[in-house]
Amino acid sequence: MAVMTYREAVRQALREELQNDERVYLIGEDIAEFGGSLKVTLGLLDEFGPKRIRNTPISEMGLLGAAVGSAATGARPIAEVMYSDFFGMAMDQVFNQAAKMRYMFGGKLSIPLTIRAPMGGRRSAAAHHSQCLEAWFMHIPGLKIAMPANAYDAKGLLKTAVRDPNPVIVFENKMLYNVKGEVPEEPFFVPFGVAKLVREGSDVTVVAVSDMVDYSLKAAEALEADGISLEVIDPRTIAPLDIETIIQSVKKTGKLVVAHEANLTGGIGAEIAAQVGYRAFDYLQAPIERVAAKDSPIPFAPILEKEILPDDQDVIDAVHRVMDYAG
Amino acid sequence: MAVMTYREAVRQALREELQNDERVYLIGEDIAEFGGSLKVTLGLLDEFGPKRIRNTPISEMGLLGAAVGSAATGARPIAEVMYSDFFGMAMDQVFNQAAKMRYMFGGKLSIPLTIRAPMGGRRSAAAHHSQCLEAWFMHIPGLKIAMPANAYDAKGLLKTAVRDPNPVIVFENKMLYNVKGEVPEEPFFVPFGVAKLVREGSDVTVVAVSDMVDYSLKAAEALEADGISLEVIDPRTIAPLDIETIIQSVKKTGKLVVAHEANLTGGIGAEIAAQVGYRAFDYLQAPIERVAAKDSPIPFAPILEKEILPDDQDVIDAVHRVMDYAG
Amino acid sequence: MEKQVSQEVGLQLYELMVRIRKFEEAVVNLFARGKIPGFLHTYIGEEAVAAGVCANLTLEDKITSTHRGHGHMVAKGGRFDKAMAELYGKATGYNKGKGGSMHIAEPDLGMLGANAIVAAGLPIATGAALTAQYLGKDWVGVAFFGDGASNEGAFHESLNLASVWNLPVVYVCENNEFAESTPRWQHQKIKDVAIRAQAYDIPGVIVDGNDVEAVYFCAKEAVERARSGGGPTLLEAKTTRWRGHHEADNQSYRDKAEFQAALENDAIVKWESVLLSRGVPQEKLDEINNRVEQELKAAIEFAEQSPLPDPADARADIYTPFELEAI
Amino acid sequence: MEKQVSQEVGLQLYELMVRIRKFEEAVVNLFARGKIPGFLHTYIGEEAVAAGVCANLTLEDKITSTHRGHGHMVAKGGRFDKAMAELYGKATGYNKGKGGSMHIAEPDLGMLGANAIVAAGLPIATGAALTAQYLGKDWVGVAFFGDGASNEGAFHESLNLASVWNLPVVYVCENNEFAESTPRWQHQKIKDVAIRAQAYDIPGVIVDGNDVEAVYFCAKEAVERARSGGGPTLLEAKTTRWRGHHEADNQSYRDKAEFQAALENDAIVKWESVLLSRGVPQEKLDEINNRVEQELKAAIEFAEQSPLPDPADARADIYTPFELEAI
Ligand SMILES: Cc1ncc(C[n+]2csc(CCOP(=O)(O)OP(=O)(O)O)c2C)c(N)n1
Ligand SMILES: Cc1ncc(C[n+]2csc(CCOP(=O)(O)OP(=O)(O)O)c2C)c(N)n1
Ligand SMILES: [Mg+2]
Ligand SMILES: [Mg+2]
Repeated sequence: MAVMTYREAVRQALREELQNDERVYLIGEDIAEFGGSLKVTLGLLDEFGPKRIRNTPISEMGLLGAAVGSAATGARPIAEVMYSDFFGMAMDQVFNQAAKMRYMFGGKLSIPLTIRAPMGGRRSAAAHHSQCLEAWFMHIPGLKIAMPANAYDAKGLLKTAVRDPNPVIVFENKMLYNVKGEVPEEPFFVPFGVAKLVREGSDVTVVAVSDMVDYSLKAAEALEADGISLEVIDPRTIAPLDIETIIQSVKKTGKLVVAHEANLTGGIGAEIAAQVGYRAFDYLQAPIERVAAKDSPIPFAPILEKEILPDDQDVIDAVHRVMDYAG
Repeated sequence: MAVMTYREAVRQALREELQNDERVYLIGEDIAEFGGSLKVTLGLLDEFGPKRIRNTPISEMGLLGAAVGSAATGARPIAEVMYSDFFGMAMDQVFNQAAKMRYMFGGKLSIPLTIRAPMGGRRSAAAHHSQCLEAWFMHIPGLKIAMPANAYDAKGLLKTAVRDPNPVIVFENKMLYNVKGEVPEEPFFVPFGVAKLVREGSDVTVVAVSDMVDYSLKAAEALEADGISLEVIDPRTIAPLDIETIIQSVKKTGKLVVAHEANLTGGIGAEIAAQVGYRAFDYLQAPIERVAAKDSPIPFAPILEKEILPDDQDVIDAVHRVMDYAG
Repeated sequence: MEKQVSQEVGLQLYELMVRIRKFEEAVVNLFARGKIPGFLHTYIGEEAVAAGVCANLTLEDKITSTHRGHGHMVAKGGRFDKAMAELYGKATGYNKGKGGSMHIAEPDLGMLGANAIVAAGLPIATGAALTAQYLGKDWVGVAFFGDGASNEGAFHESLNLASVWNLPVVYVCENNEFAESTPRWQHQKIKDVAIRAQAYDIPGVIVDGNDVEAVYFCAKEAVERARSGGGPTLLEAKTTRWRGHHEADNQSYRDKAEFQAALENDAIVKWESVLLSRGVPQEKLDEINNRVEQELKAAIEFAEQSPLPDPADARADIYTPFELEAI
Repeated sequence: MEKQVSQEVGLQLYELMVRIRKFEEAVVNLFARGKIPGFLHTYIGEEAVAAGVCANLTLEDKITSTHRGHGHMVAKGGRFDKAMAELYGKATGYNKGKGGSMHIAEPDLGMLGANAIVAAGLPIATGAALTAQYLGKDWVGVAFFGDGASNEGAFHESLNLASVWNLPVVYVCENNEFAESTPRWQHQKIKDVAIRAQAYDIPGVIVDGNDVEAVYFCAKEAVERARSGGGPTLLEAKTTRWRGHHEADNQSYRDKAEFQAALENDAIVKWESVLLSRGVPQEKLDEINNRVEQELKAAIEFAEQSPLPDPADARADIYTPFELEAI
């Protein structure tokens, strides 16, 4: 096992997939010499050259659409949307074209496209550089969505995404790029639709995605002191979603907290809560708690942003609510 | 009370608001002489002239963005997105600009913008002209969203939308345009955030939006024969959402079915189920059923589209499941 | 004297135009008789454009089409039977009835789909050209689109990207001077879309879209330029839409005299007389017409007799199957 | 001989440039000292553009800005204290600390906001111009944007719409030949963005962005054209970004010699000597510098002393209050 940052893990996945398959190339804004706004692709230009590490004009619709057309005709592009907040410039090519072409054409082609989209706040980047929009894409049949929460999954899920013949969006968490984790030396893949049992526990199930996984683990340690045992599950991909693993855990604990950074209303926590409420109805001992950002655009001032975004304390409070639930 | 179609009711609302306030104008593609692709604005050009009924080039980002800038500077535009599937060309101006400007600027301006967006399938219009995307917008703080299910609400909600100083999206249902209903002669407004108790009942609460309201009423009549009494509630606006009325009903019936035409995963039914599961936990006697389109792009062939989209039979089946729930 | 096509090519162009015209006339009739569901946008009057361009293309070349796509499908080598069955929404159609008129496609013919989102085909064709350049394939990408589509941001981003990367792509603007009901002067101040080529420093060419031979030679030059590494071309064909925007449109908004003149300028009739003047025997033309009519009759019969799709397959073809183990 | 500005205007231009330069220099220093959170894109080197353009505008005129917006804010009459407090994320900032550097705005000054979405300001300024034309106001809209932004679809759709409707708007392209790290030749083949005006049949003007007097007169002509009903203008100012794209960028990708030459071509130094040569006493210039420095010192003090926003207000300002009863 090597220890590396989440950023380096993503870069390794890109490097390995570029080495593995000539059809794979990178396309995005400032990803070449500059290494991307978040420096994830730094160094790849020297290794693979401008033909495979392609800087584009600022044209999200054009570059994602070109990636769709290129994927439809035999290449396997990996596109970067510099910040997921910018999807608004190119949604049509993602949800009407990439996601639907295979179906509309009766299964006559595939779109082996990977879109990397850094997400999330906590950097005082304000309302246009801090959003988590995964719920939009989970609502669109035809897409797959991965949300790596650590270096290992960042590499393994991205490699799987590139091999997958369907359009996949990988939401990388900006706050995790500098976080180190163990990553195997030898190539590996993380399957989609297989949740990870991050921490075994008996009292409350916490389903968390992206950086809420770490916050949940922090909460778990704090709560251990009070003798409360959390089982933490990271779905890793939300489309497909491994609901079985979640259901099994809830049948054991009888209590569920779902945690994501995106704002509460219409977030993926609603879908997970709805499915668990349906499938584990007789096992739930308390209402399902959702930990999420308060419904608001993301403010600039750190003190305001902290007020809006969820963290370990919010998980702890939610766990106490389900534990103390008297009905 | 006059009896008129949903289309005519929308047109009346537009006419009255155009007459009421010089700052109000219509902007959209083919809305002038052509009367719009769905003929909603037919005749208004003759009445109000090209300055107020403004045909635009095919430029969704440009026209919605211009409407945002115009609303920010004292006008009150009513924009038409010919089919809500086309939002993909202009999302940024809706969710990053219109929805967030007031907040980002510390409350220093308002965006009194109304966007009319015909939605829905059942017309063999296939994957790009049949979608229901309300869940995307419900997830964006700063927007209000109305979904009129009949002529009365189509007029009343739209008039309120135009008066509201915030950006409002009104999703009109294409299949309802020709459906007639009673509409008062005198001007009236339907408040946002106030659900309508469409049908009183005692056994099961059905929360339905847009054309699923009529399907639910059909289901209610059919089920009455079997002695099952449905209470049908139409939230009318999903942002704000009148959850109180829904909770009260569920506390009475102990059973809930949520019905919308959008596909299941990540639809607004998830949010409503999550909220009710949370707030009425001890009152629920059965898992909350969601009636929705199966997760798929909308196919062209009528026989396939019918298979994908929900109708009264799906509501009936869901009601039977909650009634027969044994645990 | 002017360049002339060989008699062989001349007849090929004639047959392609006749095929499109007769197919569309049949479709109009069948639509009126309720045989074809959904929207119907016909290509009648614009045959010389698809024919003149596609006669320069191989099956390897990739085209993207529009909502008005039958002509492109037929010109790219589409069979009447599978095309007609698709329009009928039958299981034997090119796309199993899932696409219909607005999404008909056959990747094996290099036809990447009609597209119900205006201008969405431009980035996709650009991507097909990117694959050719990237993987060293010798196909070119061709995007058909209308004058109205040239006002979409996707047009701008595509041409700029193709120009920066010198991609092998031809952008064919079918300028019929209408975007639905909106006349050119209402949606753009320029008289010729071709002038927009200057914004990308690429060649912009204008051709009489009713002169199939002129279209053929202009397209030939553009296709050869693309194939030989000379980069993209914006080719504008001046043409006329004979019927309504779609079959529900009575064209009340059109200038009758102007329109009448256009109708008399029938590309097929004109080309017929040219061929005759060049010594092609009438029998040859009659034989072509008969052959096409026979094929059309058989195709309608095929569509009529074909089975409807099985509802059980409604959700097939959304995702391409993928087994990680298989890696 | 060439047109010359009056001494009064000459000093106004000088003061505006000095105000921007000193404000930005202070901000750079404060950012390095950790006083300012988030991203920081400075306007140093481009002062003559904002100054030359805004000197032609009244408080009624509406501008939209970019991620690089301090210069526009200051040139449009922004106060140092409230601007600095906003960058600090303080409650006393122009936007209560909710916007920060990338969203600073003051509608009362006709400053409709910095914008963190590239090119999003163009449709909004177009809309401000639409309001002026529609409601008969005599303000003009001005959109500042970069060379990189000219590759976004929003640019294309905005200019086309403004041209069709002959709107009173000026599109000011600040061409510093870089889009983040991407040099002009990598993002567009054209040398001058102004040539794109031909795609909309509107005037395209190129001016030396380091000659504040030239910018002033070119902008004057464009603004007067807009105000007098002459329609939109695309005004391109050739300029140079002195610092990194943002403060975390060391510009390793830049040609050192070229860059050095640019630095020596300092618009402020040049204008200073012009003013002196025209008989303006040095004392006057010194007095301006002193005044600006005093105001800046006070502004920093104000920002330092100002309170942080109250977390309780984090979710204020999302919606404009609205009471239906009040209608
Ligand atoms: C993004 C988008 N906007 C609007 C429409 C509705 N629409 C379909 S065709 C059309 C007109 C297209 O005009 P043009 O590009 O000139 O093609 P033509 O119909 O003349 O062949 C419009 C507005 C659409 N399908 N997609
Ligand atoms: C839609 C969108 N795409 C990309 C970005 C990231 N980004 C911010 S500034 C910038 C470069 C802008 O270049 P230009 O328009 O020339 O302005 P300049 O920074 O040179 O002033 C980019 C790519 C963004 N903020 N928004
Ligand atoms: Mg047209
Ligand atoms: Mg620039």
